[in-house]
Amino acid sequence: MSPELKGFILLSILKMLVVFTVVLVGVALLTLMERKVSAWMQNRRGPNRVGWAGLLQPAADGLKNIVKEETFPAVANTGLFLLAPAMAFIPALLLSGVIPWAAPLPISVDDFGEAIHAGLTSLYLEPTGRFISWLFHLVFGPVSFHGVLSGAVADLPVGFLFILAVSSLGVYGIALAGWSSNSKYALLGGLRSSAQMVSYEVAMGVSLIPVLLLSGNVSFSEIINRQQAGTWYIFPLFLSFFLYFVSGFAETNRLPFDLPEAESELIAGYHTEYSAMKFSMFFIAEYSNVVTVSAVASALFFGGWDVPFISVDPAHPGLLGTVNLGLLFTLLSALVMFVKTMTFIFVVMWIRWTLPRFRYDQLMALGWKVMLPMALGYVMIISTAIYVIEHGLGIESARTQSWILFGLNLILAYGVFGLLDRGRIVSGSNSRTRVPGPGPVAGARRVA
Amino acid sequence: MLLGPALALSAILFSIGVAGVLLRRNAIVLFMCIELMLNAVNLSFVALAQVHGLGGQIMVFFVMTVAAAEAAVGLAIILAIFRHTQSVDLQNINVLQG
Amino acid sequence: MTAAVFYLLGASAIASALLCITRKNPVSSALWLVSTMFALAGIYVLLHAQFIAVFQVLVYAGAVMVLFLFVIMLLNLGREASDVRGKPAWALAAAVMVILGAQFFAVWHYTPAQMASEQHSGAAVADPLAFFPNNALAAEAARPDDAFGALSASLFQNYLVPFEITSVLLLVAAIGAVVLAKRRI
Amino acid sequence: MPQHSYGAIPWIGLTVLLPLLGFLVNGTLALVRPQAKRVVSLVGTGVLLASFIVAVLVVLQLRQETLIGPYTVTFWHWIVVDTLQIDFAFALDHLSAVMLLVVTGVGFLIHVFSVGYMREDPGYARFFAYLNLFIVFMLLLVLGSTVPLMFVGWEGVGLCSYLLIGFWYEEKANADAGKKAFIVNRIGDFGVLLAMFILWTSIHTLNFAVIAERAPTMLEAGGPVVTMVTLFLFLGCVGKSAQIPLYVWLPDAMAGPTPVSALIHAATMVTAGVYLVARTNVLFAMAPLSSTLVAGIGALTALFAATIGLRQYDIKKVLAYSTVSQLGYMFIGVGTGAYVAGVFHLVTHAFFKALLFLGSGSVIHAMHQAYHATHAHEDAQDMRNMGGLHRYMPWTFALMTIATLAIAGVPPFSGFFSKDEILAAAFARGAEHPVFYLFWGMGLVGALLTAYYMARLLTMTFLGDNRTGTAEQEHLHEAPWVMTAPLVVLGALSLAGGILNLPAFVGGHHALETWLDPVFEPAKKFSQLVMPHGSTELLLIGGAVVIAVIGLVAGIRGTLVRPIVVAKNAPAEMGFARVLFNKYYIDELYQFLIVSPIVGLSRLVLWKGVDQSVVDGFFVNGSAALMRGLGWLGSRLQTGQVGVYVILFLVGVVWILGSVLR
Repeated sequence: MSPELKGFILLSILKMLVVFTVVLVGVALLTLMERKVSAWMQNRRGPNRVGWAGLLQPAADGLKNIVKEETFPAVANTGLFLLAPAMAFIPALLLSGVIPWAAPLPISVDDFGEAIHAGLTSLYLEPTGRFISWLFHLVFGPVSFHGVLSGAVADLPVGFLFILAVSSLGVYGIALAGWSSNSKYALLGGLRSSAQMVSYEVAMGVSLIPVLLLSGNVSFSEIINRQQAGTWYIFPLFLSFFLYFVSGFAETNRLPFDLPEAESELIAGYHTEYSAMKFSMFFIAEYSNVVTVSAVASALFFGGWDVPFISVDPAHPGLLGTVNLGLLFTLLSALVMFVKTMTFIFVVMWIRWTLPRFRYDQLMALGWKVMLPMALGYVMIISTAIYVIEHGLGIESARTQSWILFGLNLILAYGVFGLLDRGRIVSGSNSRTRVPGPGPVAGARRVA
Repeated sequence: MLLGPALALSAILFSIGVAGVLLRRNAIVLFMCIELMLNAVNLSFVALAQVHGLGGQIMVFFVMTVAAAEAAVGLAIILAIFRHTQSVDLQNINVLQG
Repeated sequence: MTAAVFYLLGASAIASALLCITRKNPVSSALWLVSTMFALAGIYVLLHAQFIAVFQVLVYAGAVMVLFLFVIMLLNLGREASDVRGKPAWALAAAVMVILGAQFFAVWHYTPAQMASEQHSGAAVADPLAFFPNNALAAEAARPDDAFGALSASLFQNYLVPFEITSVLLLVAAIGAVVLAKRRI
Repeated sequence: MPQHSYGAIPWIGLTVLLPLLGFLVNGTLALVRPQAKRVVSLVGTGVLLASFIVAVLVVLQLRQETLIGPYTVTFWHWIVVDTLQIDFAFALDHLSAVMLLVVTGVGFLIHVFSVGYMREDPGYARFFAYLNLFIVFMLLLVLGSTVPLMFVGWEGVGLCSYLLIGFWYEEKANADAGKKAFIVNRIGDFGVLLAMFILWTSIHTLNFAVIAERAPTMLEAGGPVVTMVTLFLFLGCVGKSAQIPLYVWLPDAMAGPTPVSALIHAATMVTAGVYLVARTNVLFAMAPLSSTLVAGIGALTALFAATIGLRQYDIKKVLAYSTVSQLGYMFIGVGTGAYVAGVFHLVTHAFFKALLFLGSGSVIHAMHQAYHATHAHEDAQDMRNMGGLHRYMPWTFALMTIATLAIAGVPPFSGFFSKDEILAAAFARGAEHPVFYLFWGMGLVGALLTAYYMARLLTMTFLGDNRTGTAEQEHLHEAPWVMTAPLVVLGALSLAGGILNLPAFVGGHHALETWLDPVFEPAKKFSQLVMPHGSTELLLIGGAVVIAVIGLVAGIRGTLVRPIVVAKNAPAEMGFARVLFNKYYIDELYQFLIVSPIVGLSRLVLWKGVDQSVVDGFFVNGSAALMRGLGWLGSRLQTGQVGVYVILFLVGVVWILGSVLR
């Protein structure tokens, strides 16, 4: 095993540790955030007993879940019942491994032991540094790395297709949980979730095709580079983002699409029979999926770790200047990515506490009769537009192309939202009472 | 490269699929065994694509499409049959007897 | 190392497939089949077909098998007696497996070198890869960064008509499935 | 070098396009608004007039051109297969120019006549659509530069003929007559096709001009190939021009409206055969055997049809047999090598026969109206019901008299010159082949009979006492001017048509012959015809005139002396007259010899024997029975158990794989 490969593996392990730790801790904190946000929206205070402003509440919850008794339904299929939470949990966490959380970092280290020694020496930890360096050599031998370290744990060439593929596996956990519990409510939840997720997966996949068309690639790093050179894809592909985000709600079983759980109808749907840590694994999976959806949305449509107005590519200078890749910039970009992701997570929660739940047939009708045709039509329009812009008008500049497409999107968005809304939301929910007309009959027709 | 082992694996998986078809009476499991066989064939396509070019991989796409179509229609048929006989056991499905 | 991973995945695939056909519970069977498919997806990566691997997971594991599972759950199967046939069927299955396996192993002897030399009228060929005409494309496919481009170019140029026909097939299947499932036949 | 402009010649396509336009308009009207008769009349006759004007302009331009050989106007490449390239092109030479004028001119007059004649008919628009379409095809036939294009016209006129014969298709007899014409013509078309194939394989061209160029060098004069080609071509002519033995359809074709008889079955379509022989004159000149056969068939037909004409009572039937007979004369002409004489007779015949038909049409019109007024159901075409009509229809009588004198060959009417020239040519050819003296003699007898039956027709119709009936007499009157005017024009042409080709002894200089000379020049290399001169010529002419006069006088006297009984009371004919009245029982003979055996064969052998017992019994039912048996065996395998099928399937797979792998 060459030192280079060893260095790659070592750094990947490091990245894994960092990412999974951060994600898991973050997910724990998200439960708190959810409760705080909901409290804020309902004019309450939220958890504030454990720790400062309730910051230790997640730890307390976790402790409780670990020490609680595990219950088993009497005639449950034991093996599958145990397998289900894991099958929900694993794909959810797997996804965080391919998302670029920060700008790539150029590293040139010949000997990691020496590097650690040097680093610790600079902190006046001379004996400790020497010991660690010696230990390192003893365990790994010579370890080196030269090149650009990706901001993702694994920068796959298949990019967001991997996200689509693995996120579609989350349904197994839910479906199996529902089936193996041998409970009516759980089974209904499981059935609902498998139908719902398979349905919305289609719309989600199709809604991401315009991104592929515009970037000409599926790998995250390439898509982010394109967005740096041009504009964030939210502008030229606004409707695509909209479709993706709505499908994302359905994929993560969040309100307004949380039919598989649906407390008021199915008690808690597929995880009715689960308790203790297995229950909390479903929870972690769900929040982890929310994080993934938000992160993918920011990576594909909001430039990922791209710091606005600052460019790393001298060929495409940013408004505020051009910087070199480096540790500082990587940290900055990680912060930017974090902010973007958190914004979307907040939006997800915001919507949860704003919109009511769909009825099941409405949900399926929306998925198959609205989202999918819209996504397909959008793919056709965008591909035609790109072809016309590139070959018909002969415009090469990515920025100009984007702004032309943005104009097109504005027109389309106006049409789509006008169609979907039919004078209910955008024009104000109380507009129907203000309809001028001869009498209640005309008003009723307008509502229908 | 791994062409030989991949083809061998494909052969074994295919045989297992065939054995499954012989062994089971449940129509849905039968379908799954057929999917297994299709997967085995896909494996040989991918393995040979290393030598013969991308045509093999393209063929896998088509096989997947056909498999998806087959699964959709097949399962719909099974649903329809189940409504009739309240069973998916092949022994109960013999109205085609000559 | 690649070989080691391959044999590991291969063994897992075979084991899963065997379990798939022998588990009496249809849900277990389906899950073991999913496991087989995962192993195959891993093998596809080893065979330089990352995209096939992704689509294997996306289409087979993510859609087709979910559909199977859905139907099994919808019909609430697997709660009654086993559907595995009796001893004669086992014997027959074993016999067929052995015979078919033997026959396929005979095919396995067709290594690239042998195929190349057969096409080249008997003369031994040093590098079979140099012989096959589509070798350039194969090399292209092996390069991970442009695999997608080469594959799509091939799909949308050389295989455009089959591609379109497949799309029609899918449409027909979708309509057929809806009609079949909807009406009382 | 300034570009030579050909004046009106490139517009020749208009002559076809305009009637086509008329057909489309009238056809549409026939489907959409059949009652719009005024528009139909204007369009139907207008396009013909325009076409005629264009034709006149074209021919005037042709007079000024000096180039020998056809002027070809190519529109598009029609059939292109390997070396076979056939253009959709019109070829204008002096021969087709003559035909062009005759078709459009006489066609126009007959169209005008039809406006009056068909006025009351519910199928008015349809009739004019068909007539226009006929003109289109006739012009294609005349102008087509290649044999296939000519054949399109050839078939097209056949189609129009069929449509128009069966115009009143509600009566089965009319529809049957149409079918008869169509089927009999198929026999001849088969000959034209074969001739075309042989031409292509032997001289690799189907263009008339190129044929005339290549045939003398590439084919052996008098050889088997050229003889075969000409015989097959002549088979087509026999069918189209109603010669023995395929003449039977033409008398039946009188079932159509009278203008149709005048246009298609007297003036234009039936002369297509003569035109074809004249067009391929080189080939016929190279095949003396065929030429002799042409002349012989012509002579036989001329005499044979004339005898039948003696004892017919239907006015149109008489004219029909007369047409067959006159066509025979034309074939004597072209068969003898006197192509100009044949074409000349074609032209004059077009004039006077059209006049005769239209005059008879006028008579029938009057008779029909008279019977219609009194609600009588008598035959309006039977001459025994007429008589003394000259009192009621003086114009028609006068014009019919002119036409009769013309067809009888009395100088100075047009028929005299043309018929005389043909007979003189036959006589001249007799010096080479004595058999032509026989043809000449038959022609002479035919001329006598012609004069006789025409005089009989005239007498029975217009002279003597009227036999129509007392109530009907007051309804008999002259036709409206729209019908009489074309008669007057045609009468003038019949009277003066002779000046087209005035012979030297009356001071003419053979204008038509000079005009047509470029077309028939190549043929002269193979058969030079020395026309009689001086006293021989005068003697021949004198004899012909005497015969014509004898025939006329005998005809008038013979008809007047005997009382004529009205058709419904008429006794059956006796003796040889009965044979003639029944047209020598030729139709019955055909029925007995050809139709019945074919029907019997089809019914007994092909239908009952082959189809019912072999095909149905053995193959169809037998295979069904076999399959049922096999199916019964196979259905034993159908257990309905998928497992069994899978096992069988696998056995097959293992077997096949094993056999492939060894």
